[in-house]
Formats: sequence, structure tokens, C-alpha cells
Amino acid sequence: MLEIHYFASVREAMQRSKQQLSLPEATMTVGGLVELLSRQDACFKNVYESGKPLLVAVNQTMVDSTHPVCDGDEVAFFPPMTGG
Amino acid sequence: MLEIHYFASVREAMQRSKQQLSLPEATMTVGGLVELLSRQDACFKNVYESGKPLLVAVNQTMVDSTHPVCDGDEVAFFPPMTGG
Amino acid sequence: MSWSQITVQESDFNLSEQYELLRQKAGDAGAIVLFTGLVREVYSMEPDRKCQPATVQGLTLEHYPGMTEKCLQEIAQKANSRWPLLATRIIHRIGMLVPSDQIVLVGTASAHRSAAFDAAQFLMDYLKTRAPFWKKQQTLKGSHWVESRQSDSDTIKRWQLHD
Amino acid sequence: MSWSQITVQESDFNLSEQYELLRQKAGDAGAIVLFTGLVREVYSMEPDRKCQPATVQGLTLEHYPGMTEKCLQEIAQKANSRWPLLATRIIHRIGMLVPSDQIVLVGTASAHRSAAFDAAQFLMDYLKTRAPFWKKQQTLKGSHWVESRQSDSDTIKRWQLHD
Repeated sequence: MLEIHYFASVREAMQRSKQQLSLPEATMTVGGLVELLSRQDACFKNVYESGKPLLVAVNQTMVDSTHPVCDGDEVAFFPPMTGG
Repeated sequence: MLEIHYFASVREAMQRSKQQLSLPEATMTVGGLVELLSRQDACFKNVYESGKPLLVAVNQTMVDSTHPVCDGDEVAFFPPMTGG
Repeated sequence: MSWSQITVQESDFNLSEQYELLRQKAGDAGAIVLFTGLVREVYSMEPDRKCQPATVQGLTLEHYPGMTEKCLQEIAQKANSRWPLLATRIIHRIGMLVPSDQIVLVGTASAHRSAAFDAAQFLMDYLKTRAPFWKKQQTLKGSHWVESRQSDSDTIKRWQLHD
Repeated sequence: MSWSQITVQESDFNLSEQYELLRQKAGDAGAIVLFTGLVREVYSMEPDRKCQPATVQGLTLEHYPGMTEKCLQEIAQKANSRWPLLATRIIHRIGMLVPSDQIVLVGTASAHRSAAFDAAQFLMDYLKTRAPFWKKQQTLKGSHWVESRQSDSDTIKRWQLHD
């Protein structure tokens, strides 16, 4: 199982702050996960295709779309940070 | 009359914090004043010839040796600043 | 070993307490820099957005618990490896704030002023674009998420770190 | 019109009071930077002097009354003409101090952080080399005037002002 978190505008667009997902393969890339979620979830498709920047963290570290995602990982999707 | 102030290490070398001086001419340059003081005062000669940087202010503004000095001016000699 | 403390909290902070803590922990410091970020009432968008400035009634700060602390620790470590710091302190607030409220505190102590200044500026630049905080503004026209400023990402480039 | 206040005093200052004053006078500030300079116990000479670090027992600060205030006003005006500041505060102490005592405070408030940081650093760089203050250190080996550091004069060059 994968635990997926959503924050800020992405959380609002997804209408939830987290979800669990069974990975169809033992390992896939972040890019592959994004495609999978876009096929499964209309809200995620809207977020992904909105043209707004979407950032990804795996196990609380920022990664790019080539990064691997494995069973048990914590994945998070969010917009660019605006703290400080 | 000219009022001359000395500060910090220059004050200690001059063994006084200020003095008054009658200008022999109506106007002279800071450089001319330094030569005059060096002739008149062994302490000043030592300060001037020590090789350590000596700064000059006329009427509380830093100037160079070509700046004019007139009757009634306030002149000050001191080492580089070390505040803050 | 340099002293460093990071806190993410809903409650307000007292600048004076943090300053005394830095003085105490830093030992023989010659320079202390404190930065505080405050909620502004008038929020101007980037010039190219052509929007009227909005009057902010409130600000809600969301964060990613766990990742936030991890990021701030990393940022503090980066600053410590780059400058000879004696102490660093970061406090970032979350939750609901109103104009003039304190949002963030960054404090640095060093023997000399240039390290303290540069490190404080570095910490703020990195914190703004690398730590997972998000601001939502409440105005008379409704609520909206603050969008990241390109200038903040550009600011990081000056530190010339590729990480 | 930006608020600015300059004080040269023997007595200590309270950072918290100065911070609240800046917050109050600055209006809708988003960023406040406070710098304090402290008396260090261990004073290292410039590397090329090849001296052992000295343990400082006390520091006496002398100044040129009248010219000091004039210089600090000019420095504050320069900062105000260069950055969009909402408030600036400078306090410099004179007289006898001991290690860990506060010597100087520089505070800046602005809408955004870069102006507040840059202006505070500029004020300190100029104050160090342009305002008529002189430090005399008391150590176990006797008293001596602190010599100006070349690095402080060099620091001013980065502001690229010819004045």
C-alpha cells in the first residue's frame, strides 16, 4: 500500500487530504503514478492538467518524475511553497 | 581662531582633547594646517610622522588635505573609526 | 558545536525570549541577527498580474507535518556548514493569523556580523521556497491560496548551491 | 515618510522595546531585521598580525559628540534613499562596557525582506567605518586602541557608492 497526501490547493481540488493506493506493480516511477492517478481519478486529472506547477515528495523529500515509488512509501502532492 | 579637537589615540598622543589656534593667514588648506602644527608641536609631529593613518574633519565632515580651513572652523584629527 | 533549534507552532512567539536564548546559547558572539516576518494588511500581487492590491483580513498557514521539520533541519544544517555560526533559531507559525501578526522568526549568532547577516538571509530564502508551508488569504472578495513568487525562487540562485 | 530615530547613549538598550517601536512606527511592514553587536571576550587580531588572541576584560567607547549624530543621520538618509524602508532605528552605546554587553543596535522595517536585510547590513557597514566611534580594549596585558580592519573598509565597496 502507498499512502498519498495532498496539501493546500491540491488538497482542496482532491476534496481529501490523503488516500491509500495499492500499487499494481512492485515499483513504478513518480511519472507512472501520476498517470495511474489521472486515469483513476477525475479530480487528480484536473489538478495535473491545470497547467499549474505540481510538486511531489516521496518519503518527505522533494523528487522529480523519474524517482521510484515502492510499496510502503509516503507520497505527497502539493503546489509550490509559500511560507515565510 | 580655530578650534581643534583630538580623539582616541591621537588625543592621548597629543595629551589634550582640544586646543585653540590663531590662523596666520585668513585661509589655508588642511595640508597647510598639518605642516603648521607639525612645526609648532612635537607631539603633533610624532602623530603625523608615525605612519599611522590620520583622518581629518572640518566642521564635522571628513575632508582631505586640499580642503580649506578658515577662521571659526572646527577641525578634528583622529584615527580610523572602529565603532559598531 | 553550534546550537540550533527549530519549532513549528500555532502560538505566537516572544522575540525578546528568543534573543536572550540565542545570546545564552551562542557563547562569545559578536553579532546577532533577528528577522521577523509579519502578516501584511495590503497584499500586492506581482506587477504582471495587473490586480488591485487586496486588503487582507486573515491568513491561514498550512504545512506538511514531519516534512516541515525535516526541511528546516536541513536548511539549518546547510547554513551551519556554510558559515561559522554559534547559534541558529527558526520558529514558523501555522494556523490562523491576522494582519500585523508575527509569522516567522529566524535568528543567527556569530563572531562577526557578515556571517550572521548572510546566514539569516540564506535561511529565509530557503525557508520561503523549500519548506512545505502554504498561505491562504482571506479578503473581502473571498479566500485564495497565495501563489509563489518567481522572485523568491530567483533569490535562491544567488547562493549558487545546486542541491 | 519613513520613520527614523538615532540615539547615542551610555545606558543599555532593551531589544524588545525597540522591536515594538519599529513595529508600531513602520505601519504595514512585512519584514523587520534587528542586528545587535556585542562585546566579545576573545578578540582575535587580523591573521597577518600574528598575535595571540587576547582575553578582553573591558571596552571603552569614545566618540565625537555632534559629528556622530550627524554621520548616523546621513547614513540613515542614504539607506532610506536606496531602499523603500518604513522605519529605521540606530542605537550606539558609548562609555565603559564589559564582555557580552550590547554595543550597537540597527533595526530596519520594510514591506519585503530583501530591503530590510540589505539596509540593515548597509547601515552596519557604514556605521563601522564612517561614524566617529573608537574602541579601547582592556586586557590583562594592558589597554590598547582597536585598530580598524581593512575588511571593514572593503565591505563598503560592495555598495558601490562613491561618496
